[in-house]
Amino acid sequence: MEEKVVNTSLEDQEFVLNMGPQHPSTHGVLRLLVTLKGETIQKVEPHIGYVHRGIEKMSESLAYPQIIHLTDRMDYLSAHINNEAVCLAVENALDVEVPERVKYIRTILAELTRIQSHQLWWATFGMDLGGLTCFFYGMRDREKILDIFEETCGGRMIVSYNTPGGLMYDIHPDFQKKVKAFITYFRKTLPEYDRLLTGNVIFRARSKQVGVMSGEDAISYGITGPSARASGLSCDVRKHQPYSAYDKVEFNEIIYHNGDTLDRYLARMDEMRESMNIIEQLIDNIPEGSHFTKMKPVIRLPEGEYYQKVETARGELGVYIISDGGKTPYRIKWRSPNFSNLWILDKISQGMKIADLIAIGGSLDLVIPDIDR
Amino acid sequence: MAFNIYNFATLTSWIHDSLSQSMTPFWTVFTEMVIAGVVVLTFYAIVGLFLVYAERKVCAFMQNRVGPNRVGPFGVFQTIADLIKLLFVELVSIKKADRLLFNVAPFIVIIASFMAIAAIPFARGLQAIDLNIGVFYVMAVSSLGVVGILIAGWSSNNKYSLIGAMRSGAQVVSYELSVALSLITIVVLAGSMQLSQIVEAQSDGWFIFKGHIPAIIAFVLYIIASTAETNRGPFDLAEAESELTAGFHTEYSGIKFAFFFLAEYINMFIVASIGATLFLGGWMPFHIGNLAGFNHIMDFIPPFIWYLGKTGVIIFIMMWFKWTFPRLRIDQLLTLEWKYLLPLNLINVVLMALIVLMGWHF
Amino acid sequence: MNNQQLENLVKRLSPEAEVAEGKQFLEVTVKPDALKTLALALKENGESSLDFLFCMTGVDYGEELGVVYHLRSTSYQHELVLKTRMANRDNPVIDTVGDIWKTALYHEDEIFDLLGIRFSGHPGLRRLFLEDDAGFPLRKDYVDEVNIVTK
Amino acid sequence: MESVFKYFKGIYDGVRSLLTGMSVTGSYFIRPKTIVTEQYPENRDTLKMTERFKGEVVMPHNENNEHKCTGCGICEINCPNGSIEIITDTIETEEGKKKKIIDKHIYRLSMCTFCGLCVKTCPSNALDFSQEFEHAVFDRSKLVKVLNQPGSKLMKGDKK
Repeated sequence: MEEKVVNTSLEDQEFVLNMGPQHPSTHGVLRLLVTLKGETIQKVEPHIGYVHRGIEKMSESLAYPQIIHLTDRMDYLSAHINNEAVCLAVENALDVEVPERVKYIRTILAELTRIQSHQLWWATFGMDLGGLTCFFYGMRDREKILDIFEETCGGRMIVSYNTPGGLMYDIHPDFQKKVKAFITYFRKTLPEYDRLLTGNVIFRARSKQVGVMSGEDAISYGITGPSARASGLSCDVRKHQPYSAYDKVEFNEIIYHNGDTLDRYLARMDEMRESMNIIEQLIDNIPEGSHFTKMKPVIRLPEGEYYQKVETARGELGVYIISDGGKTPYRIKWRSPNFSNLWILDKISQGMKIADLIAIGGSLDLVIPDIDR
Repeated sequence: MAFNIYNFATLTSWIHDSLSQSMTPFWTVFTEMVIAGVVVLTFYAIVGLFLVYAERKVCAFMQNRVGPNRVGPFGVFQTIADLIKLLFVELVSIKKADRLLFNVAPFIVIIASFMAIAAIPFARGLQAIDLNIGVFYVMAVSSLGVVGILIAGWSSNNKYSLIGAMRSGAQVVSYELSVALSLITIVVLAGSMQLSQIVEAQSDGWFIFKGHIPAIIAFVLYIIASTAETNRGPFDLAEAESELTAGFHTEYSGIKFAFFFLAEYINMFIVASIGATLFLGGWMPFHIGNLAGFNHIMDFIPPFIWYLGKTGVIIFIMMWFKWTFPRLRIDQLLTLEWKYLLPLNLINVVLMALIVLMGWHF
Repeated sequence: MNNQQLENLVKRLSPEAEVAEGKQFLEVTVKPDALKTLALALKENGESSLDFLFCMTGVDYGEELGVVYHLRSTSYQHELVLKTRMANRDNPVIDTVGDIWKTALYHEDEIFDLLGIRFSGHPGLRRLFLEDDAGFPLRKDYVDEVNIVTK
Repeated sequence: MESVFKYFKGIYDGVRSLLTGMSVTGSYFIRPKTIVTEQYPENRDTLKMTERFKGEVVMPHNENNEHKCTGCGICEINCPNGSIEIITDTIETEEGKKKKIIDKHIYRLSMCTFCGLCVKTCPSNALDFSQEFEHAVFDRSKLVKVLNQPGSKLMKGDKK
């Protein structure tokens, strides 16, 4: 009989934990294969594709105004900004100048979208760390923005409000009043977030020096958005290549330098304040005028290639359109921020604990449908 | 004394006398045990159901919600409805699970908490068993529950369960020390381990007031350590729903899950009872020095209400913890115990011993 | 660096590259086998220092398959587009740039998944979204009679 | 000595931050008035969606059972998901001319993504969004709706 040599030493055995696709903290159908040694993470291997809908393929058979409703469904928390990306791409390709009013309204709505996205992120981040109460406070305040969206855009999360050449409808008469009321309200509640979570000693211990991402890693992995800016990488599209009305407002690009979970958290918290500043600068100065430019009923982009980037709540969203002169794009590519941001997870969570992986994943603020598209 | 009207010893001795008139001593004891068992069991179930409801309402109000409000007025029957649902839920059998251990685990957990409740003095004379080493007994029995948790995690054939169980093991073993040491602080002051005597010793003032600063520190440390020992609040690493889905009871369903769930709340009730008994005078009314009139009014409130009120306050504080704080990480959990709670506790015991030795307490 | 200087630099680094001024970016087209050398040179060169690959796209041009690299310099903020085309539709292969920009590894996975372009030197090329037998849906000759309905 | 001081300072700061957090939740606990929960479905009567809310596509009819749809099919072309299908009929008008009128305007709610393109592009403003949001039904076929009511006619006075 042949004698089998079995490795019985627990030290050398891999313990692979299959986290997801159904897991409370992967925020969607993300599957992580986590190799563990005790509770310490050796390797994280993300497996994606559970909500792949083929948006790029679908868009190849849709006209440009029809693509917009698909963009809502990629990063559903930045729906308005995604819409804006296609609209800007089409407008720039056709050299259409949209009215100032449209630019202002787009910017205000984009910043409101950013705030509500960060609110939801704060809510779920608190929940990831075990502070369930954060979830309800975040959701409660987000609801106020969604109400504003509902009144003006007709949708709460899936807005489909931008259209090539302008907006679907003009803003609701109550819009300005409601936005100002919200800003007053949120300026009072945001310090409450800080008192509940930011200053908390447990939270600090859980996030400080956890998942440190160096500036070089951020560049090499193509990280954008608040996650990159927490590592000291200046990458705010709103600053570097201003679109819509961002060249008319003064705001700071939030940059932190440690690149750990705490800094990613603080960067987003500060972005909410900065977004409120931007809105306050614009809300009283919306110029009068039309809310759209008349476009041809069938939009055909001239043959060529067009790239448009915008800053969503999670980073740089790029839309790359190759047109053959037809009414549908020949090839459309979405450079989604989450797709790039996801893959750093393995690098920065090595040597950390399982609980840290959850915190890191939360601090990267991934939206899975945007990864899969 | 006025509160003798609330002395349950009269009731129990009357039962004993009337039973022994008609039965042999063996059957008397047997019947008494059955009665005590049934009473405790009923109490157990009621407390469990009430605590689940209370927790839901407390957390809802803290989170700006209304909580359960559909079944019955203010949703009071919600937990009963949930219990009925749990009774009818299919018991899923897990492939490749260790069947015996898997089925035994919930019973170990629930029996451990059941045993601990026997030694708690609810009111004068209302105590199932008055051991002369009551504190020691409760400590020993309540920490048995972790064996059930470990078995549950091991036998479930689930990696999340296993990690949860291992976490729980490390956690309970560590925090047991702090719980014991903070209780010892009071035992030093009381000079007895018998729970009924500890309560009697507080008739002229609760230990938290009598014992100066060390008693207050011990109380705070006890609350923190006992929250950890019951796997609750910011220390719920064994369940950690955002990391381990449901930790050690991931694979349990139906009534077996209900056992774990109930045991968690009863454990909370037990540690709160012990805290109330040792630090806040148990069922002893609140008395201030020589204010005879005030003390007299206080005496009219039944001791059972006093006991429940004090326990309720501690339970509320533990719920408040849970619904405010984020969860600790396993290494931070152990750091907290070994670097902060344990040294502080040791210093505290020495301080208390000094105070008792010098007779500085009231 | 402005586009003119970039153009001169690219010509110096790779003389046979075709350079064209696009609507937004400077577009450089090279042969597949020359791509990696040029990419590495553009990143390492202190003047261009194109260290940020912000978009990578696989395209089916009909006859040929292509890959488009959108590059940016995080220190100078200038941008450049690298393009390459492969005539071999049955077995298109190109060198990976995953060792130059880490993010390229995953974009290459995606391109392989959707267009079937192989990247030699990639440490673990795998399909990201689709099943193994799903074909390459972003190719123009892809047929799916069940799910694609045309009116 | 300094490390001992730091040790106790750490404890003090930590406990203070925890108490600050507890003051937030505690303050909400004693203010039940701040509760924001909507009591749906009890509040059905008072729950009004905003007028622009995209509930489902409807075709408004006036009191004479007339609508504005000419059956041109622009909504069908513009719909990205094929939720709209228009079946037209040809009738002879009083003057003896042949005219295309709408027979059935089929709207598949199950496929609709509420992008609003049909409502926006309709040249005769025949379509609108209703504020109805309770779409759940027990049978999938109920989600296929015919928007023009039986026996309805094209509104007079409009251009064709």
